[in-house]
This record gives sequence, C-alpha cells and structure tokens, in this order.
Amino acid sequence: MRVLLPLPIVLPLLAAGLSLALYRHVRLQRALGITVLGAVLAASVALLVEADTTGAVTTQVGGWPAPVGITLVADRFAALVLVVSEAMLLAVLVYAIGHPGTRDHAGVFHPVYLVLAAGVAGSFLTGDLFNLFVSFEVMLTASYVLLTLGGARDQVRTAMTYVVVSLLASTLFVTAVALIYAATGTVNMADLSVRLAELDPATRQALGLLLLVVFGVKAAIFPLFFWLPDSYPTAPTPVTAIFAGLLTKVGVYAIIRSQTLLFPSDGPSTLILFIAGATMLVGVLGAIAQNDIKRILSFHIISQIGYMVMGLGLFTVAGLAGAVFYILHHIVVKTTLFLVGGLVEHRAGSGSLRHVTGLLHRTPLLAVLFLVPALSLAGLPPFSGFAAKLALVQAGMDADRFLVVGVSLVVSLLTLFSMTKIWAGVFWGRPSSVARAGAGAGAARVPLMTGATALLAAGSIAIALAAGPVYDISRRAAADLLTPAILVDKVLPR
Amino acid sequence: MTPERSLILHRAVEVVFPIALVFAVFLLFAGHNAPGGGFVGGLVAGAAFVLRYVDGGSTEVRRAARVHPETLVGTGMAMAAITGAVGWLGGGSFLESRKLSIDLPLLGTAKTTTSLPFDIGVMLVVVGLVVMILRTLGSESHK
Amino acid sequence: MIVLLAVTVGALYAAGVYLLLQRTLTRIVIGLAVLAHGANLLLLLAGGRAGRAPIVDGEAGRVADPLPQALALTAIVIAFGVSAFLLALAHRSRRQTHDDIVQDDVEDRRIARMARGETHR
Amino acid sequence: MLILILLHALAALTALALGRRLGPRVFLVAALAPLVSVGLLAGRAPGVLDGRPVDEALRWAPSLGLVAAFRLDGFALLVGGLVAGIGVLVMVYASAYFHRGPAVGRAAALLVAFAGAMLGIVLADDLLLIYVFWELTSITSYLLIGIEDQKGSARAAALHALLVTGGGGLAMLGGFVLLGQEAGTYRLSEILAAPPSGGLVGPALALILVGAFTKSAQFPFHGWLPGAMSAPTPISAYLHSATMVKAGVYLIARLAPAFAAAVAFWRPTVVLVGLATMLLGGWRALRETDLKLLLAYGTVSQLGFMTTLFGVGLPEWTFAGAAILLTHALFKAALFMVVGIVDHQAGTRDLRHLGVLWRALPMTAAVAVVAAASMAGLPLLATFPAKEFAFEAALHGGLGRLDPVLAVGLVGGSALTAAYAFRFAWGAFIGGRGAQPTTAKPPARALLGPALVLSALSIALGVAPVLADKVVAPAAQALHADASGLHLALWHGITSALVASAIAVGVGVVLFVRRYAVVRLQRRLQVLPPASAVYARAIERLLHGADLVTGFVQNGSLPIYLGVILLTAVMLPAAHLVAGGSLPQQWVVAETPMQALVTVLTIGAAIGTAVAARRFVAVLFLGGVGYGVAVLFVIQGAPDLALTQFLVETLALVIFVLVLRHLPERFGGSPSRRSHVLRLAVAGIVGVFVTAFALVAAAARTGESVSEEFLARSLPEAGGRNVVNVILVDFRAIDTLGEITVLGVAALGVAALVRTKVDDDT
Repeated sequence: MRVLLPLPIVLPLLAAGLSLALYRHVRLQRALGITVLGAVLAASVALLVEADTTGAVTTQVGGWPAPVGITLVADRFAALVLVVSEAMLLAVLVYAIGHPGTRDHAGVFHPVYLVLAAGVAGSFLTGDLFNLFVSFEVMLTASYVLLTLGGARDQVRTAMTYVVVSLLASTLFVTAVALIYAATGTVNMADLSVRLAELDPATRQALGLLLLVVFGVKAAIFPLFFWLPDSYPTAPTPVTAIFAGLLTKVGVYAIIRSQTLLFPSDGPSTLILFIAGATMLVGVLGAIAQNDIKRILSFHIISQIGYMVMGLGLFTVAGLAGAVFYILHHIVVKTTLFLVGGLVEHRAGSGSLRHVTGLLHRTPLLAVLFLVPALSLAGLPPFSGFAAKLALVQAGMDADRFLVVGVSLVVSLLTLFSMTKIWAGVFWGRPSSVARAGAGAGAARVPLMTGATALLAAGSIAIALAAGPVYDISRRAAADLLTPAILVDKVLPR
Repeated sequence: MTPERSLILHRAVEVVFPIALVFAVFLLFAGHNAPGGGFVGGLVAGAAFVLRYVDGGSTEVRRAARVHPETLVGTGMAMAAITGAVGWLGGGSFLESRKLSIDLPLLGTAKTTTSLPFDIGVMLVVVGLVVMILRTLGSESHK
Repeated sequence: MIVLLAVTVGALYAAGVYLLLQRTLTRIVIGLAVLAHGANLLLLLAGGRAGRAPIVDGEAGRVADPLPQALALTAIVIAFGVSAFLLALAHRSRRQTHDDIVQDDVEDRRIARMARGETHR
Repeated sequence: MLILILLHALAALTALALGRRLGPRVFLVAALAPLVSVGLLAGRAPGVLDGRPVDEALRWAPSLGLVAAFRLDGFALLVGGLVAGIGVLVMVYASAYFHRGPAVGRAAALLVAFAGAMLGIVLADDLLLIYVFWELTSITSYLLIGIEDQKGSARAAALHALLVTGGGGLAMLGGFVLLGQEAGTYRLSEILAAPPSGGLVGPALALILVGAFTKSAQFPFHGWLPGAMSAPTPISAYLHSATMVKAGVYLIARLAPAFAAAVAFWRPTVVLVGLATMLLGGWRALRETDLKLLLAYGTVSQLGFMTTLFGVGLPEWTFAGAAILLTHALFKAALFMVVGIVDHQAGTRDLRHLGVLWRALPMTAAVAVVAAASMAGLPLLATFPAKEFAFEAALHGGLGRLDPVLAVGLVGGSALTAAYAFRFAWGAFIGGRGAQPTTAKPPARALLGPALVLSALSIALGVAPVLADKVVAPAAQALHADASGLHLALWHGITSALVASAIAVGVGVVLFVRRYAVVRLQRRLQVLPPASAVYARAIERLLHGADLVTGFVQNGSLPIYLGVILLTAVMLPAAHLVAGGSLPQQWVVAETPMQALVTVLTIGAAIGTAVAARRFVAVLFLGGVGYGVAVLFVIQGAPDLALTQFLVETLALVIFVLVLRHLPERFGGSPSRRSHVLRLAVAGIVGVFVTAFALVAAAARTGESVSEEFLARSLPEAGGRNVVNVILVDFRAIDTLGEITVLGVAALGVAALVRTKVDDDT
C-alpha cells in the first residue's frame, strides 16, 4: 500500500507533462486525463480500505526517515477526503469534455487540470508543513490558469483579486512556517506535534492562530471570505464547480489537520465557534442578496464552510465526525449544484434570475437534478445534507453549545429560502424565450454534461442511503484526529 | 526587427551567450558539491537568453532557442518525475536516489546519483519559463 | 535572532503592505515582491545565527542551518513563477482596459447601492 | 411498513413517467398505492384494535440515531387509515378534476409522494424518522401549492407555507435532538413509556411545539394555510384539510399524555394557543365570501379545536380529540370536494355570485348540506357525539383555572363553527342572496362519488356511533393506557353537555341570522394586522437586511479585502503574544558592521519602492531591495540562496520592464489623505507585529533544529557536499518537483494570457 501513496500526486503530474506534449491532440489528452484520474481514484479507494484497517498508511518520500525526508500520510480522514475528491475530479472532467468553454481551450485545460488534481492530492496527503505550502502553490497556480481560461475581461478583473489575495495568503503561510521553524526547528508535522506541545502556551497559541488565518483565507471563513464570490462565478462552469467542491475544502482540511495535529491542546475553542456561526450567517445572507445562480451558490460555499468549522470548534469526536461527514457530503453536493448551474446557463443562455424562468417546462430532468442537491444543501431529509447537519446538531447539543446550534438551524432555513429563490425564479414560471448560449454553444455535448451531473446527484443520494457506514468511518477518522499520538508514533522512528 | 540595433552589442552578445550557457551547465554539475544546481544553472541560462532579447527582441530569442518553450517545460517536468519514478519502480520509495556513474568524454568517469537528471529537469523548466516569457510578454505584436 | 535583521524584516513587511493596499496593480505586484523578500529573509533568520555556508568540507566551526535556506530557495522560485503570471495578467488587463487599476466588483457595488436605497431590484 | 412508503415512492415515479401518456387517468394509477395501504392496514387492523401494535425497524445510520422504526398501534391505524382512505378518494376525484396537461403527471406524482410521507409520519416510531417524513410533506406541499407555477400568487403562497412549516420543522428538529439526548433514545414508544425529566426537556418540548403549531396552522403561524388555497382543490382537500395540517395535532396527541402534566407550561400554552386559533379561525370564516377560503379558516379553527383537546393530555380529552379528528376529516374533505365541483361546474366559488344551487346540482347540494351539518355539530351526524364528548370533558373540570376558559372557549368556538357551516350551506346551496340562476351541469360521477362516500360515512357514524367507537376507542387507548371504558354514544340523556351543544348551535343560528351585522362588526374590530402582512414584512426585512449586511462586508474593493485579511492575521495572534510571549534574553543587534550597513540600505530601498511616483523608479528600488536581501543572504552563510536571489531579481526586473513599457510612466490617481493614513497605520502595525513575533518565536526555541541530520547524512548517504542542493534534489525532492510544476504551469498560463486573442478590446 505504501507504494500507492505517492500515486495520486505523481501520476497526474507525469500525465500533465505528457498532456502538455500532446498539446494538439485533444482526444488523447481526454483519454489520458480520464484514464489517469480513474487509476488514481482506484488507488485512493485502495488506500482508504487500507487506512481503515490499519489506521493510517504512511511512507517517507525518497526513503529518508521522518524529520529528514518528507512524510506522506493517508489516515482515515485524508483517505476519505481524497476518494471523494478524486471522484469529483473524474466526474467534472467528463462534464468538461462536453462543455464548450473548456472544449475551446482544451490544450491548456487538460494539463493544468491534472496539475490541479496533483496539488489537491498533495495537500491532503502530505505530512510536512512546508510541503503543504508547495502543494498549495501547485494547486493555486493551476487554479489561476484555469480561472482565466479564455481570458475574458471579467475573468481578468476578478482573477486579479483572486491571485493577489492568494499570494498574500501564501506569503503569510511562508511567514507562519518561518516563525514555527524559528520556534521549533522542524517542519515535519508529526515532529511539530511533539515540539509545539513543549512550547510556552502563548507563543504556541499565537502560531496556531496565524496558521488558522492562513488556511482561513483558503477556506473562505469569516472574515476572510470576500475574494470567493467575486472570483468563482466568472470561470467556465467545470472550473467553478471543481473549485467550489474542492479548493475551499482543502483549506478546511488544512485547518482541521493543523488544529488537531499541531495545536490539540488549545481546543475546544469559542473563537472558532464564533467564526463558524458568523461564516454561516454572513454567507447565507450574501446568498439571499444575489440574483445570479453562480453567485448565489458561491455565497453558499462560504455559509456551508461554517458548518464544517463548527464541527472543529466543538472539538469532540462527535463534532469532528460531523465535520468530516459534512465535508464529504458538501464536496459532492456543491459540485453538482454548480454543474446544474452550468446546464441552466447553457439551456437558457444566462444564469441570472432576472432573465431565466420556467425551465421546469422545458427540461424537467434538469429541475430534478437541481432539486436533489439543493434540498440536500439546505439539510432537508432524506438527502445527505440532513445526515450531515444532524450529526453536527447532535454534537453541538452534546457539548451544550446551543447558540451555534441555533444559528446552524436558522441558517438552514435561510439556505432553503435561497434555494427556493433559484427554484421559483429559474424553474417555475412562464418559460422564457431567451436564446441559447451564444458563442461555442454549438460545440457542447449536453448528454455528457447531464450524465456527469446526474451521476453526482445520485452520489449525493448514495451518501444519504449509506449514511450509517459513512458516518461510522467519519467517526473513526474523528477519533484518530483527536489522538494525534497515533500518527506521531507511526511517522517518527522510535 | 529593430533597425537601430547596435552592432557592438550584437557581437558582444554573440560571444557571451555560449559562454553563459556553458557556465550554466557547469553550475548545474557543480551544484551537488558547491554552490549552484539546477535552479541557478537554469537562471543563468535564462539570463543568457535575456541578453539575446536585449540584442534583438523576441525574434532573436526565437532564433536562439529553436525548441518550443512548452517542450522545454514539459520535458523538464517529465524528466524530473520519471527520475523520481525510477527508484519507485525498482521497489524503493518514490524519489529514492540511486548512485550513477557516467563516462564523460574529456572529464573521465563521474560518480553521481539520480538526483543529477532530476536537477537537469529543474534546469530545463526554468529555462523554458524564461524563454516563454521573453517570447510572449516580450513580443512587440500586442501594442 | 539578530535584532537588526528582525527589524529589516518588519520594515520590508511594512513597505510591502503599504504598497499592497492600493489600486494600481503594478504597485500591488511590487508590494507582494517586497513582502516575499521579507518572508524569505524571515525564513532564513528562523535558522538562527549566521555561519559558514553549509557545504561539507571537513572544516570546523559554526555552520548555517541549511534547511531554511532550501525552503527559502523554493519559496523564491515559486514566488517568481507566480509573479510572472500576475504580470501577464496585468499585461492582459492593460490590453483590455488600457490601465492596470484593479476595479471593484460590479455585482458587489450594485448590492451595496441597493442596500443604501439608491437603486432597486 | 417501510414497504408501503416505498410503494408510494414507486407510484410517484410511475406517475411521473406516465403522466404525459395517460393524462388525468394517471391519478387512478397513483391511487393504487394508497389503496394497497388501506388493504394492508385493514389486514393488520384486528390485532391492532385488540391492543397488539405491530413493530418494525430497519437500521439506517444507528450511530446517528437514525433508525427506520415503525409502529402500527390504534392511533396510527386511525390516522393512517384516514390518510390512505381519503388519499384514494382524492385521487379518484382528481382524475376527473384535472384536465390533460403537462402538470398532471407532476401533480399525481407529488400527491402520491405526499401520501407516502404522511403515512410515514403516522407510522414512524422514531423522532428523527418523524422529522424526515415531516419535512418531506413540507417539500411536497411546497411543490403542490406551486403546481400552477405560472401564477405569481401560487409561487408566493408555496414559499410562505414552506418557510413557516419548514422553519417550524427545524425548531422541532432541535427539540427532537434535545429530547432524544435527555431520554437516551429517539424511539418514540420508549420515550413515552418512560418520559425523561431532565432540565432540557422543557426547552425541547417548547421547540417541538413550535414545529407542531406551524404545521397545524396554529395562531400566530396560521397565515400560510389560507394562502395555500391557491392550489387546485384536490390538493387543498387532501393536504390542507384532511391530512398534512393534522401532523402537528398528531404529534401533540402523541406527546401530551407523557408531558402535559409533567411540564409546567405545556397545558396552558397548548390550550390557550388552540382556543385562540379556534376562535380566530371561526371568526374569520364568518367573513369570507370565497367558499374555499371560508373552509380554510374553518380548518384553522377546527385544528385549534383538536390542538386544545389533545393538548390537555387526559384520557377523556384525548378520546374526544381522536373522535373529532376522524369526523373532521370526513366532512372537511367532502366539503372541499364540493367546492371543487361548484367551482368546476358553476365557474365561481364566490358566495356573492352563488345561490340555490340545489336546483342545478341536487346531489352535490345534498352532500354539501350533510357535511356542513356534521360540521355544525347537528345530531344524527358524526360530529355530534364527538363534540358531546368534548363538552362532557370540558364541563367535568379538574384543570383549575383553565376550566372556565376551556368551557367558554369550546362552546364559543363551536358556535362560530355552526354559524359558518350554516352560512356555507345556505349561501351557496339552499338560499343565497346572489340567487343568480346558475347553469351548472351535473358533475361527473368520479367527481361526486368520493364526496358522496364521505358524507354517507358522516351519516353512518352519526346514526351508529358504535362504528366510530370501534376505531376511536383503540386509538385513545393507544395514547392513554387508562383510556379504556370510554365510548361514544348516540344519546347520553339530557346532560349538561347536551345543553352546551344546544347553546352552541343556538348561538350559531343567531350569528348566522345576524351575519351582516357580524361582518360590519368585524370590519370595525380589525386591530391586529393580518398574519400574511406580518409575514410579508418579515420577508422584506430579511431581504433588506441581507442587502445591508452583504453591501457592508462584501464591498468589492481589493484594498479593503487585503486590509481585513492582514489585520485579522495580526490581531488574532497578537492578543496571545502580548498576553504571554517572552522576548529573547540576549540581544544581538548586528553581527558585522557590513550587515548593519546592508540592512540600512535595504530598508531605504524598501521605503523607496513605497514612495516612488514613477513605475520604473519603483521597480529599480525593488531591485535594490532584492539585491540587498541577497547580500544579507551571503553574510548569513547562504551562497546558493544569494545566487538564486540575484538571478531571480534580475530576471524579475526584466519581466517588469517588459510589462511596464506599455503602461503610463507615473502611477495614476492620488488617494485621499484618510486612506493614506489608514494604509500607513496598517503597514506599521504589520511591520511591528512581524518583528515582535519573530523575536518571540526565536526566543521560544528550546531544542536543536533537524538540520543536524541533514549535515550528517548529506555526504555519506546522498553523495553530495552542498547540503542545500542535496536537500533540494534528494531529501526534499518532492518539494522541488512541486516547485517546477508551479513554474511550468505559470509558463503555460503566461502564454495563454498573452496569446489568447483579446475579443473585447475597447
């Protein structure tokens, strides 16, 4: 199994190089992308099985023992998130093959998409703080290029905000790594787990909070989220969808990983719970104020991040299990919603609630495809979002944190309100006679796009049906997170 | 391209360019034991192309580097990744270095490790990036 | 840690931040570059006092910590690549709008106006 | 029992698929699911009525407490039978009511899906499972109210219903989780058998009551129900009179026996809310001229009645509640169907345009009159013995200060009910002021048949209450173990309850006769804003609030975004640093004079970049900073780093020049003085923070760094003397791999940005 561990990082990188060389052979690029991501998905599943049996799979890159070489770790949490992410990457790639916006720039899209996949996998699997920085950069650089795919004026304008904010966050990340190294003399996370615990609490907490801010920018938590709704909606749909599903979750992952592995002695945290509540509220209010599908959905990303952070703030097994479950569900649901948003734009020529109405009468299937993830997002039963929210509500009540539970329930209602705004605006009403999308629309392959979307919607239902086993493994993952010693013992030679 | 281009500069660059490239390769090889390495080597080679650019704009760069920069970048990335995979395929872990001995003409047998081809990959990518920038941002066609 | 160097790092951060908080993309890029210099210097300082270059040559004496140097080198090169991209973005923005001013987000401004009651839905 | 729910789901999918082909007949296909349910329930009935409930459980996510546990007891049998039985009738009715159209398949699918969900609520024996089905009914109700989605009013009404009932549902979920945690189980039967008494039970029940009140349209949440009448009549008949709105009542009925006495606020709250709703609904129903709205307010009133009865939580009361629940479903569904027929055949349902319909539609009128008479509580009809029972309980007393309130309230509410029942029957069918000769054609058999069945049942149960007793008594016993011995009877003798009934009907007659005076009085008495206006204002506030908050935090300006990020990054850690960080013991200002000199120059260059007004000058200063830092690297003992820094800086300068040559020489725009000061302040804060943090962090170091290992292993194990290079290409080669990937992608991105044609060039 150890042998498989670098695969999700290395295979896409190799394939990206190859894909770059196949610049003019779009078909080969597609086949390569699908094959590689399929293989990586298989490898991830194998890793998950192994991680769940043995607790964690670890390997030392280059064969150098722990603090010297870089550690790769797939514990239950990492493996779970990895599997879901790779499945999304694969599904969205299928969608992208049918999507006109990405078809027009296939030569750039395919290699860079693979690099993004490598960066995401690297961020999940690395056990080294500086390598996490590098993985982030790999992922982010790829995201810059994907965000500006096509180079339209809007994209360039919003990409400036996105790139500058990301660069500032990266600089802060380097700052944090430098300060942590100054205080501890290591960057290996397992090693850090030991050494940070020996620091005086004030310095340790200051370092922990700086890192929280760094990852918080990527995760788009309050008050660091503004860049997201401005930049995401302008990219081509598949790009927005995969950003929405994965990138912020990488940030959340890093927050959870760092706070549990590096700074476990400082939680549970009222500050984090406050951030969680504020993130939920501000995000959903932002969504209510919007009038464009993709912008509404973008604000919901923020709002939903609040739920995941809430699980961390509780800092109990139940809370973290809820957070893990929420992440898994949300990756699927959010990606689906954006893909549906793209299909709406394709069918109606616009994603604005002011221009599109009555789609239900033209494409009932699309309406169903929207309804499933939308209700799931609002946490309504019997969809996956319900189980996820239930887990968090239970955990919150268990920990006597009633205020944040109350906020989470109110936000749930507001989310529902905002979803009905899309539903009533776009799907209900007299069918609008807007022309189909203009340039490049003819090149679209709608069955491919719809198929990928339907598959993901089915995935959301599958998570709901399998809520029992999924929650159980989330719970085991959460228990691991709260006992960092397990991981430390596996990584550091004794 | 530029009509008023300086002949002296042109001659100077013609002389310096190959020297700089050789120096870059030297830095690459020396890197494992003395200051240098793939990055530094690549940057020096990149600087050499900058000189060509100063001399004759992006056309001159195009003439100096016949290969597409995409190819340089792609080859470099693939080279580094494949080097990493060698140890892995041999049953070790990924990026595990292996000892190599290469017979070089004039210099005799050099003992090194698989990190050398890795470093060469690094160098190619850096050179590729610089050439790419010179050929795109440096191009005059987008006034 | 050497106080003067720490102060230099602080000064670089301050100058970088000052440049960053403006609307001209050129200044923002310069600001980010100054910040990056500060961060790299900080990384090096994290290794402790100065020493001989970390090259194994059998001589005795204090050797500078090599790890931060390697990390800083990586950070420098990454920052270089990303800055190149950002400059290309500025280049394209210039071609599209003939300037490199970072504009406010259009939708955001509209909602803010609406909240102030200046326009209606 | 799970199989029944799944059957409904299957029927829904089938209806969706066949809607286009079958047209309205698709409802008959959909009716199969409730029909099978009726059969199945009837098959289980003998055992259940004997007091042997049927249990069934399927583990869904047990560690989350999600267990699909079902339990069919007497009460579930009563309500479930109503849900399924009326479901069949409504579907038959709908097959004649709807015209062929694209929405037919959707309507049938949603209706049968709803029936399944409703059955789920009734059969579920698990709090969380109840919530699951509860919200499913909210969603299907939303989609059904809005089925005529081209009408703006339908969309708005659907949203109103969803927000109120969905919101209540969320409160209820909170309550369920609290209650479940206090009890240690979510299994309803276990909780009721051994009610928990912890400190959180009170709040839990308060939240659950909010859910029940919203769903059952209790004051002050009742506003959504009249609005929901914009749905086609079969839907109103089924969801908004006979079934869904009873979900809240159902829940109260389940919980009251265990908690009404134990939780102090339960009885007064539920009773007062119920009575208020009963009176308010009846009062409003007296005024409406739209027959459907009249019935809707009547439903609100009757729901208040049932809430009151069940809310008391004592056996007699519960028994009366169960009886009313049954009879109300019979007459109210029939009345709605009749309104649909009138609307369908006469083209209007406005009392002002209707009258003497018995001539044109004799059978319909007969059905209507019987149902209305049952509603009014006249003898020999089903509601009469039930209401008698309720009055009996009310006059029996034993609830302290609530006794007089209950007695007066129930009689008053019944009087109002009688009044609007008369108004309904008289105004449209018997007399009627409009007296417009209507040319209505007789309705189709499938339209009238179901209403006929229901009215016939009203008569049968009225004449022979013992029939009703067969199901009502086991239902009450399922809720209250000690409810045995209570029975419905046709004639109790001349009791105080009979007198109360007579008073109620008598006052009802007076109110009916003086109906115009009542309407005038109503107009004068309107003090409270209508519930729908309150809702509308709340939504407007919410929208405006969302705009305000979003306009404030999401202001679209990059400098502000960056400023907030930076300040957050400083403030959060700074609090801890100031509180407990310690500065180093030994201070080394500088190691060599050279170092001091270079730092000064570097700082100078940094200031230069900040103040330069020309782009090129700023870039040159930036170069100065870069070279200065490179020299510092050399002094520090990092030749590789310095070399790289020199070269990168040079190349960066070149790129800057390449881009800047197209831009104006000077920076444009001069920002305001205030923003200038603000920027300086943020810059200063960040600078001081980083310096301080660096010193504190370095002072906190206790052990050696891991680099000892690198120095030791570099030559012997990795074969290189230059440790930095060995780290880059060997120890940490995967970093380097990532790094060149960044370079490669950046190169690709630069090429894409520069080479892609600029379409919208201005």
